[in-house]
Amino acid sequence: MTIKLVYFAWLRERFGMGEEQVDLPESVKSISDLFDWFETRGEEFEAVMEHRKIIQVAIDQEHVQDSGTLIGDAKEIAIFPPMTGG
Amino acid sequence: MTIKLVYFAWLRERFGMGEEQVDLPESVKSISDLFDWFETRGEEFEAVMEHRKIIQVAIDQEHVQDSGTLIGDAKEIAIFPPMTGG
Amino acid sequence: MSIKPDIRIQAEDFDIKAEIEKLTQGRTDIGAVVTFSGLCRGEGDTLSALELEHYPGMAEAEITRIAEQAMKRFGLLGMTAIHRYGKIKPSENIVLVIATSPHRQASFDGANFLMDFLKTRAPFWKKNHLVDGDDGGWVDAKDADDNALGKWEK
Amino acid sequence: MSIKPDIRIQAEDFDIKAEIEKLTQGRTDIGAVVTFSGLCRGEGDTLSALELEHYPGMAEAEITRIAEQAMKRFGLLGMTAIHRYGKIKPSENIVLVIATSPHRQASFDGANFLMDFLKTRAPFWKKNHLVDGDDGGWVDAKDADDNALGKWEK
Repeated sequence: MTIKLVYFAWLRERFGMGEEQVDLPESVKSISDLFDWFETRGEEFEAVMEHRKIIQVAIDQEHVQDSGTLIGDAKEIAIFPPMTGG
Repeated sequence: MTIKLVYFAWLRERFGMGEEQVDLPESVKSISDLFDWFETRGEEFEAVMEHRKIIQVAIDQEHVQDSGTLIGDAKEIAIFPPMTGG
Repeated sequence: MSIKPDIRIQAEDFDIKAEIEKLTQGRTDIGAVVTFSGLCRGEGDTLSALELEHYPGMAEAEITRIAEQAMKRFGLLGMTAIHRYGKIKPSENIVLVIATSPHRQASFDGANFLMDFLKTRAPFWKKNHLVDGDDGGWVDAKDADDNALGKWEK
Repeated sequence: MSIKPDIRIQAEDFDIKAEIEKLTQGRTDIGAVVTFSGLCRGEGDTLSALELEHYPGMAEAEITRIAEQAMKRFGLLGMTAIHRYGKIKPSENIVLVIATSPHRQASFDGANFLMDFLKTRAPFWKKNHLVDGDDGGWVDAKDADDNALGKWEK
């Protein structure tokens, strides 16, 4: 499954890119699976995933609170630090 | 003792004047005495004094909550209905 | 730094943008500006105007006193209050309050506090003028406004 | 009458007077207008600018969703929110929220509610640029902002 991943703020800086198209492995069903897979993608990804407890996720631009949420046939997953608008 | 009395809103309309200089009788020591004296000043004053429980007073431009407050050597006493600013 | 509140009682309308600029210009310590504007409502097109009467001298003094209290209590950096008098038509401005502070809650609380006290403690009175030419009488004080003060008791 | 909130994410500054007029012009049912402007602070002259990044599309959608909730909950007659992105210098505007209603408390609550949610739920991130040229890092989310949401729980 090809999906668009979008990164913001220091995640974007650490990954060195604002977005990427990836082919998710069959085993990645949930957000939690996605994070596990991230940890296998190299040093920078591993370092960012040390913060996985505070990292926030939106699936097709909708906030997801539970890391058990299934990705389903989502087109875009955004990953970002806690928001600091206003 | 000569003192300036100032009236606002419907009190001003009922009394037909915004202010007057009066010689207070010796017996008028407190706000409560002033209101008693008002009741002897004719029909319009008597009618207004039926609302004395809600009527508000400022002595020299300072609010007075207690009708027992003494007038002392005040120069100006204002009498008015509850305020409706803002 | 102790800044005095800027309190004005005037017949003229006010310019909210200019008033905000007066408080913020050249300053980099202000993070939050809250404004409250009170407008004359038409009451379903029955009202032609409100007429506002005030007690000159005491009106300024009372609003200044309450604004000083608000600035101290909420740690405001600046405060402006302008209250108009005279005839005011539906959709026109009656009152403006501005509160500035480093962080948002203080500005919200400061402006809200001043408005609650202004409604019930500043010597202003409103008279209704009706579209049909009738004297609509003086606006009654609202219990709701008196009760609103309760939320500021510590 | 159901009125949609007016939500904009833009690089340009906003004109608070013009924005108020858009909401109030030709209406006589509005008695209270509350505005909140959030400004960039200089942090004791150490900050040269804030850089605001946002998630296009989701930012508009989230603020619209929260504003619709606020309008319904507090019975507002209108609501505008403008959030800027890009580089913003000390004393410049970051965000504007306007709430209009017949009576004052609804406008205060509506604007306050939207700001509390905007701070923690709208996808914006702030980065500090320091006067000495250093990258001041990304602004940390504040617990105080998360806690502020608690006051809106029924």
